[in-house]
Amino acid sequence: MKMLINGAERVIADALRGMAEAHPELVVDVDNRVIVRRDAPVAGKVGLVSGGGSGHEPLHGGFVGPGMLDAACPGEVFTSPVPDQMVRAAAAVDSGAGVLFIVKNYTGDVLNFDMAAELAEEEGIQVAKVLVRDDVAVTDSLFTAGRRGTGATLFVEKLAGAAPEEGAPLDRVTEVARKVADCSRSFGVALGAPTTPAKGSPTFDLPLDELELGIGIHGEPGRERRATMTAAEIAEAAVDAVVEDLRPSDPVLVLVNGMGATPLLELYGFGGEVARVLRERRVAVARTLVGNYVTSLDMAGCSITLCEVDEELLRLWDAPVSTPGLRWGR
Amino acid sequence: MKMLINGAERVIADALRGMAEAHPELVVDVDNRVIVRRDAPVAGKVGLVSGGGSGHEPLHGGFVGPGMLDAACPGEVFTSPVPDQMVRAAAAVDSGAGVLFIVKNYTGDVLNFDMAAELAEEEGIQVAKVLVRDDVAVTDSLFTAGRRGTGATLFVEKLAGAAPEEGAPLDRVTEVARKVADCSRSFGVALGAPTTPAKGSPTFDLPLDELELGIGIHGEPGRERRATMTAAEIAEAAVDAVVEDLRPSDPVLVLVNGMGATPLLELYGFGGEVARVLRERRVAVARTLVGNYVTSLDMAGCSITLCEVDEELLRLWDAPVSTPGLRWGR
Amino acid sequence: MAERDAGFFRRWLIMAAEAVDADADRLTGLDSAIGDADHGSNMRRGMLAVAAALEKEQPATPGAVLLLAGRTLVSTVGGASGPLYGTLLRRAGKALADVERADDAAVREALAIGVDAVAQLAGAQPNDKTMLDALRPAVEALPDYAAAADAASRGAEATVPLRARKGRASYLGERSVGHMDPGAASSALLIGALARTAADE
Amino acid sequence: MAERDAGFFRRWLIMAAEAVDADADRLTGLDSAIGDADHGSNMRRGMLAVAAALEKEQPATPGAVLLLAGRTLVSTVGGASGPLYGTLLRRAGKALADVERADDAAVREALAIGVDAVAQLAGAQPNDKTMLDALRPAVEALPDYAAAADAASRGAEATVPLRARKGRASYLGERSVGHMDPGAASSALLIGALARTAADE
Ligand SMILES: Nc1ncnc2c1ncn2[C@@H]1O[C@H](COP(=O)(O)OP(=O)(O)O)[C@@H](O)[C@H]1O
Ligand SMILES: Nc1ncnc2c1ncn2[C@@H]1O[C@H](COP(=O)(O)OP(=O)(O)O)[C@@H](O)[C@H]1O
Ligand SMILES: [Mg+2]
Ligand SMILES: [Mg+2]
Ligand SMILES: [Mg+2]
Ligand SMILES: [Mg+2]
Repeated sequence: MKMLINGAERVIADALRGMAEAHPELVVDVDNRVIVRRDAPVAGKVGLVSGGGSGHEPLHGGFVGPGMLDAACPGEVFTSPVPDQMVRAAAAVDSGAGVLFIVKNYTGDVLNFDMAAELAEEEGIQVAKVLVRDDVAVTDSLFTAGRRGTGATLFVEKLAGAAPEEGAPLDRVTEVARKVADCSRSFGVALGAPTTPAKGSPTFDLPLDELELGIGIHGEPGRERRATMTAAEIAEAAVDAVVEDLRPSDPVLVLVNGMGATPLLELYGFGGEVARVLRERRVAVARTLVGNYVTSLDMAGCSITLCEVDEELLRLWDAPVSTPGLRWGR
Repeated sequence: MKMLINGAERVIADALRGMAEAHPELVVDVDNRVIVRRDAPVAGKVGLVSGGGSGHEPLHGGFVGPGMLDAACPGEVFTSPVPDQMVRAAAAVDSGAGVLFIVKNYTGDVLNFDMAAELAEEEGIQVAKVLVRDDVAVTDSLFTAGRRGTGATLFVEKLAGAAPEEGAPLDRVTEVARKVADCSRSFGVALGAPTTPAKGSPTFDLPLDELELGIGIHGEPGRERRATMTAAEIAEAAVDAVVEDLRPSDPVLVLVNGMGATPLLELYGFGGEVARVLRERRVAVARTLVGNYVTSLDMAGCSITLCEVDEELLRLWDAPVSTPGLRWGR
Repeated sequence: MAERDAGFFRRWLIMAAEAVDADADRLTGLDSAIGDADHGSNMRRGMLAVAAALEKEQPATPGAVLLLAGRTLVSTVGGASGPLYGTLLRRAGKALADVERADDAAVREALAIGVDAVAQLAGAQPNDKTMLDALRPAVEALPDYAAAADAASRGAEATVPLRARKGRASYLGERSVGHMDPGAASSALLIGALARTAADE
Repeated sequence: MAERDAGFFRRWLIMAAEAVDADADRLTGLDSAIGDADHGSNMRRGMLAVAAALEKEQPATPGAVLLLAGRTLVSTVGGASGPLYGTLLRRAGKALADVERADDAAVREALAIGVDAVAQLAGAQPNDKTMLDALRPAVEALPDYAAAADAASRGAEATVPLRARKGRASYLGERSVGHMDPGAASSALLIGALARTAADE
């Protein structure tokens, strides 16, 4: 598989250099792999830090900016960053009001952020953590690694990121983040596998007439392989999987997310089907976002995430945000 | 090739339905295939209309909104829309101040927009036209179809789109659009071919160790096939091709554009190389935009567009814009 | 000399629609090699719309049939081929005015006017590797319909070695050599249907 | 009973780095089947950093070697394997404190403490299809280094039929059956290098 790179080992450093060129409003520390908004730490403001493996862009680095994250730590492709990055990010954004770590629920991310939290607290930084685990394709049980964190990360980062702008202190911001994480569910579908720089070929083989249901964002195969389905059928399967688990009574935010290589044209068509199925299931839609936001390199496919919102969360969603990947209202 | 669709003949209608669901700020006429900002016609404001084949999203429909287009006409995939759509769009956005058609230079687009302009003028709408022809891979000569319109379309739509917000009348808006078109050049590279719904398989075959230089945005092969190059080498080839043709003395806007299936991670890395080469060639960069803006379905690859800007054009670039695909400053 | 009524032109265009429908994938394949892989679906969409419109409106004169067909192509095809084929039929239709029947000299004359209009609109010269390379020799061979069909086929074949100077294929430069022009191929289908319609009389 | 100095542990980890470097593609391939296709590059990056750090800092005691190696893994690997292998070596290093030489009973004891720490950190049980399924039997076979290497290999093999309950492979449910756990495979490489280092003495 061809890639637009200079070599597998240079991918992250090169990308960070490019981010630095394109986004003067961010401070991109290429050597230490930390992306921080230029005006950090913002006096009196709780700092939001996230991070994870690379390959999901614009998540997380593209969500750094006013109204969302204060810093992000990009790991190697599909590999959790290391504690050193997270501690550095926390130190860079802490104004004394404390820092919230937003962590997608993967063993690696959890362990590394835990170590970082310990180290940051030793340095006198108050740290809270929230786990994102929204993927209903994974059985949630005490005896397993638990549900993966996927599309809901965008909702947690956006909604919790809006809270400090309203003056919320660390415990309140953490509460918002937990609430969003609790009220969000996702389901993903792959039409093709991504190619990682390290492997150089697709991470799994998918015949032309089959697709994978219940995939994650790391090129892992899904729970089930099926004969090709129409966009309408996929929307039904995905919406039903999410709605049966979430059982929303309030309106929802809808993220119709592309995995990287699915054209926006198709994604909008799929989004139309998602809207139809939600209407049929009598789920009210408050807002819809369509695009490539939580990706898996060049995976073909899509995911949907629903987040049930009350008035407060809807207000936080509509609040201004100004990041490379998500921007409105100001 | 699998697609996230309900059938090739339904792709455009389905996508428009999805756009309507996601963007209440737009009026999407699914039957007549016209996308109009909801508050059109804006009193006293020159109307900007563009359009072209679908498959290049967010171009053009995703660029409808305050500060950019007033309406867009999506054709079938890679097929110019028909005059009926353009006339309808012009009628919907004309406040009496006239309408500018922004046309990418393809035989089909030119002929259809020409017919539409005639018809619209018969209906009493004042129409001006600007042709975008920025692709330096195509030899510019009177005896050929001339240069293709590609990435520069974004610059023309954004900069000309900002002019009416400053109160510019039709001739002034047209002048800005011409100036932007004249000052912009592009060059594109494919790492893989796109798959159109009509064909259902990649539009050309590209061996694993080769790439195409000088491609357009319609799945056509390029001018030249080469052995795989690094991102650095591709950036050198692309920047040199553009700079030698444009010979800019003023600073430039840089669009580092993904063709659809190239991960943002790679695109940023490529953008870093583009910035390096521009520095080496002593071209000053005013602003950089990195992302999938003028795409070719799920083509893997990238293009760069440079637009030489004076103070006026830079001011128009920084002016607020609020569309699904491009948004800042308000 | 045979005279042709509205039914003749209607039958021609319906037969042409069937031929295009059956060969759409081949046309798209040709367009895939040196264009953007849509000519088959463009022509199918347009010609099926033409057939439907003719069915519905049943225009009474040859000129009205061609005008309706041309307008329908313009309004449904898009791309380069929509305005070009649309112009061909509209101008030919206009040339026939409102006569009830046209003799084969008038048919030839009308189509020649249409072809000239296409050439002017598109600015294409002979051997630019376009639909004109099939259309022009065909019209010149009229009123011998069989010879016209043959000329159109040979004209399309003859585009293979050409380097394109117009249309999308021109972007490929030298690489456009060795492929048949999709528009010339669809023109051969249209003229082939015309000859079969005449033979059926 | 043999005594092991800092040089022994340094030689072990450098040999392990070579083994991981040579087998990185296989490890990534295993991770591709039931994970995210990065275990080989993760371990290569980490172990090469360990070898470089040991070369540069030349720690004087067994404990210091293991601590440095563990810290380096934590700071360079990321993912699940970074904190886990990092914890294994750091805890084992701490257990050896600052003795100049450790006898094989002490080595076994220190590694057992490290493995227990990994199990606790990761919450994994035997047969959850993780690195522990190779590490635990290996440590139990010590101080017989050859037997430990053998046990680690067999432990890794034995993960093939298991259904994963921890780590990314658990997301696959039944589909994780039939593949070797990549972490168990890298553990077998580490223990294999340990046995070869001991045999070289
Ligand atoms: N300037 C032109 N003059 C004559 N024919 C042209 C011209 N440009 C394109 N064509 C014809 O149109 C055909 C392509 O039609 P089609 O694929 O439907 O449109 P598009 O090129 O817009 O995708 C070409 O094969 C050629 O025969
Ligand atoms: N909870 C756990 N307990 C023990 N080992 C684990 C656990 N989770 C993962 N592992 C080990 O880590 C290995 C994967 O490492 P690696 O691929 O480097 O990290 P990641 O899973 O984050 O991509 C697995 O093969 C497994 O042996
Ligand atoms: Mg990983
Ligand atoms: Mg076309
Ligand atoms: Mg075409
Ligand atoms: Mg892994």
